Amino acid sequence: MFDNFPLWPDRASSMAGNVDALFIFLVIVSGLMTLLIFTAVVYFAARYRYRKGVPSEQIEGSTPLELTWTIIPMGVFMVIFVWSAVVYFKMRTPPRDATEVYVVAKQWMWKLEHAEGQREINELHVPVGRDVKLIMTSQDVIHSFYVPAFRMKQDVLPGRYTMAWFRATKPGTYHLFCAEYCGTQHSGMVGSIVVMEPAQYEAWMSGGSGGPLSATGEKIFAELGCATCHRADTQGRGPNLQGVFGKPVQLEDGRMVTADENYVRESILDPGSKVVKGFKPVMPTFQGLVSEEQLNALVAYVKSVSQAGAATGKNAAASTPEGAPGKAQGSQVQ
Amino acid sequence: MAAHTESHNPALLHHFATEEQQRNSASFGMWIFLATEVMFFGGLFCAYLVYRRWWFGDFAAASKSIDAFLGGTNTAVLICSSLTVVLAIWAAQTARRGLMILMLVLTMLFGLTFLGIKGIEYKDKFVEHHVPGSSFSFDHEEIPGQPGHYANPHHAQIFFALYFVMTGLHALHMIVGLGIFTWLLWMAWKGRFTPEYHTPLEIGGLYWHFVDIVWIYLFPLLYLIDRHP
Amino acid sequence: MATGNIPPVEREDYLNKHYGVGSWLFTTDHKRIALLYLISITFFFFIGGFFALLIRLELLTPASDLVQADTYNKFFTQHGMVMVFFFLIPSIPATLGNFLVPMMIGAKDLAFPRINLLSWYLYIIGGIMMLHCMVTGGVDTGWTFYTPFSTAFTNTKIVEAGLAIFVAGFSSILTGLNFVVTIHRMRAPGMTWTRLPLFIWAHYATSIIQILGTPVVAITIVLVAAERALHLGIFDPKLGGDPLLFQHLFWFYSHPAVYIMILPSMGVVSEIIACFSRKRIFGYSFVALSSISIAVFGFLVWAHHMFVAGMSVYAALIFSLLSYSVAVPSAVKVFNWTATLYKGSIHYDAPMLYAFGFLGLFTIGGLTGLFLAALGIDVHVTDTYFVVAHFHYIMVGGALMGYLGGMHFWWPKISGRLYPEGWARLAALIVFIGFNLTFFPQFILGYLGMPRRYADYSHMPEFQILNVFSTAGATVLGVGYLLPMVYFLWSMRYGKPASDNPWNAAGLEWQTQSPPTTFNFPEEPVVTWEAYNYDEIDKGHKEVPQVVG
Amino acid sequence: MSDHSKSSPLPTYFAVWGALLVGTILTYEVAKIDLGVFNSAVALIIATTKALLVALFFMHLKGASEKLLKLVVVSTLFFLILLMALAMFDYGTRWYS
Repeated sequence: MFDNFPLWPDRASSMAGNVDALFIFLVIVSGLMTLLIFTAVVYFAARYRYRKGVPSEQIEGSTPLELTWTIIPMGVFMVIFVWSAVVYFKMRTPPRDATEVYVVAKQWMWKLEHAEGQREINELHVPVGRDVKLIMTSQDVIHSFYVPAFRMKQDVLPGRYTMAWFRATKPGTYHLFCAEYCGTQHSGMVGSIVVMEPAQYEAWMSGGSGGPLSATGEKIFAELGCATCHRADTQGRGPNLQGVFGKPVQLEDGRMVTADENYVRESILDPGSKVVKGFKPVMPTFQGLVSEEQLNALVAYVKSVSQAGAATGKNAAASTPEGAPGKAQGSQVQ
Repeated sequence: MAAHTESHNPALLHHFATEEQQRNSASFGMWIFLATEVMFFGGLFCAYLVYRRWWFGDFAAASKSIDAFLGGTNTAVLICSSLTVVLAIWAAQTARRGLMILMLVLTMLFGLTFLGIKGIEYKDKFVEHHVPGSSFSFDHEEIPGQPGHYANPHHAQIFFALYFVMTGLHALHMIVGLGIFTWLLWMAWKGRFTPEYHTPLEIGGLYWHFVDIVWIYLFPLLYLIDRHP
Repeated sequence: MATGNIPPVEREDYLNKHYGVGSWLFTTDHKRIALLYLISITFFFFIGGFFALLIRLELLTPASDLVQADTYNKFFTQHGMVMVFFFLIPSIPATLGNFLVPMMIGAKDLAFPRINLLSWYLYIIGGIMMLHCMVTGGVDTGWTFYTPFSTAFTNTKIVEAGLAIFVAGFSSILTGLNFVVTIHRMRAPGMTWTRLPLFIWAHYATSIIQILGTPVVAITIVLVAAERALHLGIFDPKLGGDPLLFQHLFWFYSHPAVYIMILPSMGVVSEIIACFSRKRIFGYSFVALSSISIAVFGFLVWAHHMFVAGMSVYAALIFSLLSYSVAVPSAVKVFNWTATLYKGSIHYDAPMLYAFGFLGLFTIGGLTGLFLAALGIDVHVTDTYFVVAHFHYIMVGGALMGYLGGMHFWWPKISGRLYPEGWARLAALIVFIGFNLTFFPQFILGYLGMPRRYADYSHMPEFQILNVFSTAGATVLGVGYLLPMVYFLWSMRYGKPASDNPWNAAGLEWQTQSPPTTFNFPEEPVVTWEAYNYDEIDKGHKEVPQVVG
Repeated sequence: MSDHSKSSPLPTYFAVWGALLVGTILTYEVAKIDLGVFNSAVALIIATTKALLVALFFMHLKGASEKLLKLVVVSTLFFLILLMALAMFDYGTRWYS
């Protein structure tokens, strides 16, 4: 699989070609620039080397020349900038209907969970030709999800989600690295991405799982008693979550936010910070009560009730008494 | 100014050509140092700005728990001390040694008053468990203007962390300033300052005024985020 | 071309005026303080170099077999911290700058000689703290201190290392402050701004960064220490903080810090190229202005270190765009140096060889910077060996080449002796070859995807061959760096005495004796000529420069 | 520098002192009125005015014979605002991606 002495990395994603093209362009541009400067230096150094009795000729400078070599590089730089920004925006905009994989990084391993429910450690199986969106967070320090063959890298931060996406184009096994220094076994935080033909992938997927992630999320949703307030009608003390995901939400203080993964996450961990208009800040925090994996499942669940419309929403509500979890803080009177 | 006055004044250092060059160098050096100080506090102001925008309500609630009257009094105290500093320099310029010493003493008294009031404020915060750390607590504090909405203690702790670092650093500058003014007072007592030579007084004054300016910003930013009932 | 006129009799100079340890430790003479700095930064250079060598040895084989991962992590952290804060940042400003800034503008000393001495003591205190920290356990966060790893996870001595850097930072601020005031207030009559040597312009620009950038990293370190001790939450996402804020504050200084390292080198190279091509610098005002614009634009680009860090894409866009603004003045400088060679009368003495080396390596380093500023490529190559190679081309290839070139150029002035020219040329060649062998393979490694700060790459043995090249190069490079130290020391005793102006150079510093007296000039010089008036010098001078083979 | 001027600077000093005290009381009282987002703006405007008064009259920036000191102040503030503005640009646009 790996050659002994490669000089070019594998090109195994839809993005790799874009990055390589830009890279080659830059190599040519800077190669020409280097050649120009080196040739000039070497030629001048040889041609105008010290000879007895031949004095140097004084040239003060030349404004047109200065302007030329200010403006031409500026122009070249702008071309590079625009091109690279276009590539960057492609990298940073996940396609809408991508398959989702939740990634939890911790010192020093990658925990990956498919939306379909398969869990993997330090290994990710994906099919060729399908868009895969990674929803990533870290349990401890900053890590970085790096797959050189996909030309893809994204830091994974604690306390929030960062996103990345790719579409694999070539079956094979590719390196997965942690690229942000994360402590002692940083160099051990490596894994592989296994890209499979769709048929093979289906076979692998059918290898069994505990059901889709959203189902796990639904179970947790019920266990934590969330459904008491977040009811499938307008009578709940909390907003109805159906159809909410991905839509703009107006907050109590007038701000508008999009109900994306990070908003759902923040609303679970720090419910008081962005309360939806028309509701009271009565929801307790779940900080420290749910693990990163459970959070992911909850996010997946909230997403699923938005996508499926009202169909999956009506679950056995009121199964647990309201306000079961929460911060049991004895209020300190001052 | 080609008037060569060297060897007349013992305060003229040998590597300077003229007294004017020496004085200009010293005051310019102080201004550059103050530029450094601006950026030193600037990092903190930047952090403050970021979190104030993120956690505005929590910051407002935390800010309300500080005694703004004490902060306001301290602002007035510092402003008075700035006045006494310029008066001390004026006294030196007009050869009023007694007045100069009086003004320097007053400046230091104002400085000590400031630190004393600051101490009361810190003590209050300590008693209320508002000092960040293991004993920190800020539960059930309502966010101003949002009844029933309580501040997140974690976010309030960030406010208090910034409050203590910023005012603490400011207080440290006050203490250094008092040290400088003790030295200036001693020099003034010894009669070293004349209408022609009082550069240390001027650059010491620049430092003192700068510390005053920092406080002029700290007061509204930390004490008055959201005070209306 | 060095002309070795033996000075008449033993003259009084700054070296022999006073004797004894006390005369050095309590000196306020900028030249003696420069030498104190020279000794101390050389010491730290070899400590940092020692770590570098250990790093390269470990990477010779894929497995982490020489040392454990935690030891390796300390190696690269301490290599970075020592080299950045205790060698590169003080390197040229504190030694050559300290020595030459007053002399070049015709002053007796810096404006604040005692503050100058204080800044050396601060440097030494910081250095001792850093040494103590390394001996008693060390640090393993990388020189970048990223939170929350540094504040909440590592068990190593962050606070002590941070404090060491804090103290050394103030030393750097005071040096910058001293330079700015000196350049504004202490210029000799006739030394107008347009007559200033480019070395001075470069140091002026450097000082701006030291004054305005350093305090920000200082306060950031204070916050890290406070966060670590009290769990304030300022950088901890669990408590409502943002780890990216640390990165913003850190890079606000640490990106411009690169220009603290490279700008003085550019100043040195301008002096050398003018002298050894016997020409005025082509486009003097553009070269001078580009130093200032590098310093100013350098503050606008910091977040290009954070394109994959989770920053807003729009911010990434702005910072990428701004990053090119700093590339333009750098390119302008390179073009102007090249144009200066045109129709010159070029001598190949050792300093000029270093300047050529600088030109080549800085060009490559600068151009690879374009790759990193380009958003789409940066995503792939950031945090890989591509970055490592790039910044070594700038900071070692550029800054260190300039430093060595400057040391050779002004050594006769500093020591009053000539170094052995043949050895010096050999060393320049060895450094150049060793450097490229060490770091060029790392560009390829980086594009292949080898992440930096990996103790162990046994999962990807295909990276070994390039790593072997790199380690081999490092050995050559090590020899290249030892050589100058040996022959400089040798020359202090056995070198031929240098004349006052062995290169027939134009600067004011060459118009006084070698080594200079305590106050530099017998009487205050009056300047009536432009910088780099080599035409007038070569016309007016009786002695024609000779090439010493 | 002010010591070159013939007339006594004392009236100016006391006037500035008075203005600063008034500014302090003003900022304290205004904070009690609900002006919405303008509370912060007003507080900063008053603070900046006070800071300018101190810098111009007490620190003699106004009477400084050369433009150099003003340049130092302006460029320092420029870099300070740069630090805040560019950092805030990231925070302001982060959630739109």
